[in-house]
Amino acid sequence: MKKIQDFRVKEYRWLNETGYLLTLYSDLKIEPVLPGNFAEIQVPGTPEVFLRRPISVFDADYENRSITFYIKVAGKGTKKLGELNQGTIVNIIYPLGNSFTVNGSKNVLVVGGGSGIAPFVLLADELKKKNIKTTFLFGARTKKEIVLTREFGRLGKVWVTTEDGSLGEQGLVTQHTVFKDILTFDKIYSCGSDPMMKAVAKIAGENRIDCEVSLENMMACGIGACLCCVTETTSGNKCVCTDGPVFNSKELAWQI
Amino acid sequence: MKKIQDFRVKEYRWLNETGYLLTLYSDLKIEPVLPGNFAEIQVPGTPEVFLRRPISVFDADYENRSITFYIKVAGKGTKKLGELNQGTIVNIIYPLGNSFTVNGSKNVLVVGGGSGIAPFVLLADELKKKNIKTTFLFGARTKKEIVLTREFGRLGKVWVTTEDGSLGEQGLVTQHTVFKDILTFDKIYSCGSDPMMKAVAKIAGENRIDCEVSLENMMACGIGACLCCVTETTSGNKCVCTDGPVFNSKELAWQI
Amino acid sequence: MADLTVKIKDLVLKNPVTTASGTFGFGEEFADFIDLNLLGGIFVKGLTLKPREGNDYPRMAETASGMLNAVGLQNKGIGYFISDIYPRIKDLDTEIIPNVNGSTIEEYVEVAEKLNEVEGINAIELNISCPNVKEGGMAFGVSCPSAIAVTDAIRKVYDKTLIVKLTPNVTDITEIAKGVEVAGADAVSLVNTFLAMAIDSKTRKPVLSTVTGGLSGPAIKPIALRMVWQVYHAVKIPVIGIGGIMNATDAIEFMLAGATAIQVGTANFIDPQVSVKIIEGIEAYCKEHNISSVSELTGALENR
Amino acid sequence: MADLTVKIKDLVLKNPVTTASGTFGFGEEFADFIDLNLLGGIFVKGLTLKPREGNDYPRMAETASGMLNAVGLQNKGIGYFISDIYPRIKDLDTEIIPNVNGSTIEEYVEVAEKLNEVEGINAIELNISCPNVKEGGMAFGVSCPSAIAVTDAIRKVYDKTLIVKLTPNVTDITEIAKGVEVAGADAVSLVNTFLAMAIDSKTRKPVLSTVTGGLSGPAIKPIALRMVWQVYHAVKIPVIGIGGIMNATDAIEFMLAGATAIQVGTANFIDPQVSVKIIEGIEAYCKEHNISSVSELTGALENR
Ligand SMILES: Cc1cc2nc3c(=O)[nH]c(=O)nc-3n(C[C@H](O)[C@H](O)[C@H](O)COP(=O)(O)OP(=O)(O)OC[C@H]3O[C@@H](n4cnc5c(N)ncnc54)[C@H](O)[C@@H]3O)c2cc1C
Ligand SMILES: Cc1cc2nc3c(=O)[nH]c(=O)nc-3n(C[C@H](O)[C@H](O)[C@H](O)COP(=O)(O)OP(=O)(O)OC[C@H]3O[C@@H](n4cnc5c(N)ncnc54)[C@H](O)[C@@H]3O)c2cc1C
Ligand SMILES: Cc1cc2nc3c(=O)[nH]c(=O)nc-3n(C[C@H](O)[C@H](O)[C@H](O)COP(=O)(O)O)c2cc1C
Ligand SMILES: Cc1cc2nc3c(=O)[nH]c(=O)nc-3n(C[C@H](O)[C@H](O)[C@H](O)COP(=O)(O)O)c2cc1C
Ligand code: FES
Ligand code: FES
Repeated sequence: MKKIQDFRVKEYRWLNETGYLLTLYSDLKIEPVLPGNFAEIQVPGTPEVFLRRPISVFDADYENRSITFYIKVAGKGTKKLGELNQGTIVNIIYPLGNSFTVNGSKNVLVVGGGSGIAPFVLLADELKKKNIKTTFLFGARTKKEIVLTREFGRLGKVWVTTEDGSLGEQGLVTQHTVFKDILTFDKIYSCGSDPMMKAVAKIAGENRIDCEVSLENMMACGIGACLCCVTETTSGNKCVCTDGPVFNSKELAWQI
Repeated sequence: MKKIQDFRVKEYRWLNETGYLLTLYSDLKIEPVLPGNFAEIQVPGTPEVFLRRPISVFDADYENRSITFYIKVAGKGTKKLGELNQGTIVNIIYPLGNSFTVNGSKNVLVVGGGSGIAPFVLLADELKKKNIKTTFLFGARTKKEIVLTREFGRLGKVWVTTEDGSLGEQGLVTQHTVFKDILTFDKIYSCGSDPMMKAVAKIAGENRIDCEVSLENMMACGIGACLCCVTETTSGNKCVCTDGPVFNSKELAWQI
Repeated sequence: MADLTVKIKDLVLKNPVTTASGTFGFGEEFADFIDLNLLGGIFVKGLTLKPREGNDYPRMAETASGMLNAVGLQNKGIGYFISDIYPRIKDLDTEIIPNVNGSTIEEYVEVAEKLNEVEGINAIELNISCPNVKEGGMAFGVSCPSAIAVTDAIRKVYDKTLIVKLTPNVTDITEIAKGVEVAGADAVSLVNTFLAMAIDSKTRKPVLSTVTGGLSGPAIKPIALRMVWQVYHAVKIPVIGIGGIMNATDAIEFMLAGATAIQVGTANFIDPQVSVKIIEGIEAYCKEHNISSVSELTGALENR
Repeated sequence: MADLTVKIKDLVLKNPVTTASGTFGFGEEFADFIDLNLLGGIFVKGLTLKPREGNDYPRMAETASGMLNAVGLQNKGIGYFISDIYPRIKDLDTEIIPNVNGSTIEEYVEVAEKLNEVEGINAIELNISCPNVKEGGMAFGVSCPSAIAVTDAIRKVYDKTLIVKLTPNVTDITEIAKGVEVAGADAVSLVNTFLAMAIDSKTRKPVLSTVTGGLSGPAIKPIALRMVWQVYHAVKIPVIGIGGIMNATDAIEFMLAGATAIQVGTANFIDPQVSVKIIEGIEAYCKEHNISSVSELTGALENR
């Protein structure tokens, strides 16, 4: 069930100049969160921010009643969320959206860029539980933007590409050598910029590999009420906040 | 000269549930402030507050580069100003408005109610410097609202009235026995609610005692640019922010 | 406890707090957050004769104390509403009020005719104020003759309570209100969104796919409040106040200005429980001010 | 460094950033905070033929991301301006542009005639959009024939650059803009404030002495931006953009939408140095985007 709940700021872990993990805790129990679910976070105390901000759930600790987000500073709201004092009340609506499907695959490739790696800890936990072999491929412009490789390393093999070659292979994610053996994978999950996901989906399509992508969109409500967040699918416009954010790339009306 | 300057929150001293002294400090020097001057304070970090808030200067410490305001919580802005963390930047425009005139009087009565006592520390300092005998009369609904009597006690005799009789004489300020000997005073200063100031001005007028009052008004700019803050005077509408806030009660087109 | 019921012609609302069309889906979206039965009414998402895909993405932009939307009346059509959606929500103990749209008068009329047959639906809101469609919508609402024409045509086929929703994008809203009153409207609701625009200075492009969109939220409240006050003094039918209502105080201001009931729109996105909080706040206000019936507030603005 | 000069008919502004009438006094009020010589121009407080006391107190109310004012053109009259005020500010190295008001066409004309004689004043702004006066003001600006009539009458007596300031309280602002263009306006400035209202739910009274007032500030920006964009595409004369401009990004958005220059209004109250910060911000934007002349920005909005 969707819930509106007050949390408090527990701690920050800054990963680089613009990316941080924000952990919130609550006195009440945490609702079960599935990999790919997101929350609508109310940004406290800024005149500039009017609406809530959609952010994927990075991790949830049910015992300690805490929930963690991986946030990249994109503008006013994500900046402010990185500057709160410990104990500040943060109201969130969660869990929202659908989730990645984890089924009979054996060997999956997880491709992420930027804040797109956010949903993959929960996903990888789930994959691990089901004994599905997981390979991560993360791309960024430069070394500094590649974060949390150690954490993901515990859940699978991690490959990296950077556009400037400062870490891992040089180039775009889709140029990585892992794609040479793409047919060894039977499922691809991807989250990141639209162009990246489209390129990944294209390769998946060409190789007939099932591919799920997690989309972003401008959202006002996050609960399917405003119809602001649509994306075009093969069966018409669908809401990213309720029918998504996870879509099978085949469903999307992407010109790829 | 009027100045726009960043200060930082130094400390709070809460006087009762809704009244506090807020002290700000600056790395730069403090502009000279006259008794009656006010500042336009920008309230940090609240979506609800759009404009600055006019607040009288309570005290200024030029050596320690700090400035103090006595603020009563009236709404969103004054509430927020009472909740800032130490070190928070607060931008103010000051010193604004005219000031009380301190001239050849010998024995003055200072009548204040609510946040209207704010300008009287600076005024009394000035009166003391000129060896003018000062009597304070403060009125409130109840005991709790009478604050800072010790501080004012150092600068002159302090009388108190409360409507419920919980401190000092019972009744309205203008019913206080000090008014029996009103002719011993040669000047009255007053700041508080409009009805209080009007009642005081009426007594002053009847007894031909010079009387200065400090007015409040809805202000957008505080510097005479918007013409929002007018009050009617015998010579037409005048801006409370530049022609005031201090007016001789004779000038005002008050129906008293 | 104060009597909170209000009447709009034959429509009785258990309290004056309803939710605005397009901001509350079909109610179900909010069932996890509030007890929908507490609401005075739910104005459901705009309906058209045929299914509509709405406008392209992006459809939303945030602005100072407000937002722009360019949804463009995406919906599955009146038929689907009646056969599939309404049955799911019809047992709620609150008034379900469809928002009726069309590109032509004939389309409007057909939708209204269909709704006239639906048992349990006691009122419709005729939307002649949508700024986000190329044909129909606001085009009908900005001119007095066309506002009258469409109201008149619907009045002929619709027997129950007919509410006409007005656009604020006009020189004189009282003129349109008086026109639709004469044409048979039982009430007017106002305002719909303001035609507005957002630009991204980095890409130098409009933010919305449609370039312009509709502005809603607290930014527009002072203008909406003025219009409600003007219209209240211009017509005899009830006025439903809409525009930037975020809390009970805002709602009460609209009632003092002349509203019989109010609609909560954009605020639902920020706090999905806000509508119920507003009901509670109005109750508390009535108690504090010794008001025995909330309808006493309507138009109770005093002179300065 | 980019060339920041812009031209409005014969009026040359050293940069597109000016201050809006009624929000910047006569400039002097800001001399402690900024070097007034840096500004593109100063639109001074509205002037009338005879002195005016303006409206009763209270004249101001704060709203979400905005404010209402009901000043009502308080000023000491055109004679006093020319004899006493202008001599104090005439040596500033910026354009001083008076804002001309009247209750009748004759009054407007007389003020304009007097200003036509003043050396150093190269332009006037004809205000047919003040919502806070009982006679004249916005009444002229909401109807096309009367907007044309007053522009036409002034054009006959005023030789220099004539800017007509439009009200947003109309159904179709392009119609009025086209009308005054034909009547001889050299430029249009928009928008003036929106007619709006605030109520105190505790006292149940209007906040303003005049009940309604004019809404300004960032709340109105999205609507103002849309109107500037519409008018830019409807007329050939330059457009001056006004409405909720708080920073350089806002100013650039107005220019992309079609503004040749912009006016900063309410923002001056919150930060008396904001106008100069906007100039610096525009300079930085030009540098970052390799723009050699700021006028390239005017109307440079791209398609999505
Ligand atoms: C389902 C979903 C999950 C997301 N998960 C994460 C996450 O885990 N971590 C994370 O850092 N970010 C995530 N995002 C993106 C995040 O919502 C935006 O970066 C954020 O809303 C920007 O707010 P702001 O106030 O900082 O930026 P603003 O100042 O509002 O805008 C800055 C820039 O960000 C763009 N932007 C604004 N809102 C959105 C939005 N809703 N989606 C995409 N771009 C936007 C604007 O167009 C603008 O270019 C997610 C978005 C969605 C829809
Ligand atoms: C020259 C001057 C000096 C002042 N000095 C002091 C001072 O030293 N200490 C102090 O506590 N207060 C002082 N005030 C009053 C103070 O400015 C208001 O209480 C404050 O602006 C209210 O802001 P808010 O956001 O808390 O209230 P809001 O939420 O904005 O409003 C709450 C109530 O306060 C009233 N109010 C709002 N603004 C003003 C205003 N400018 N003047 C009067 N009433 C207003 C509103 O009408 C409303 O009823 C002074 C006012 C002026 C004009
Ligand atoms: C996302 C969105 C969709 C809307 N869709 C409709 C609609 O379908 N029909 C309609 O009459 N009004 C629609 N509106 C207008 C609202 O019902 C309401 O009139 C407007 O938002 C002003 O109220 P507010 O400021 O409280 O949001 C929509 C508004 C928003 C924000
Ligand atoms: C207090 C105040 C007084 C104003 N007086 C005038 C005026 O005398 N003449 C005029 O043309 N516009 C006047 N205006 C309107 C502004 O010039 C401007 O058009 C409007 O405020 C919108 O811009 P903004 O949102 O940047 O403030 C006034 C606005 C305010 C807030
Ligand atoms: S954000 Fe409102 S429907 Fe998706
Ligand atoms: S507050 Fe603007 S003139 Fe006084």
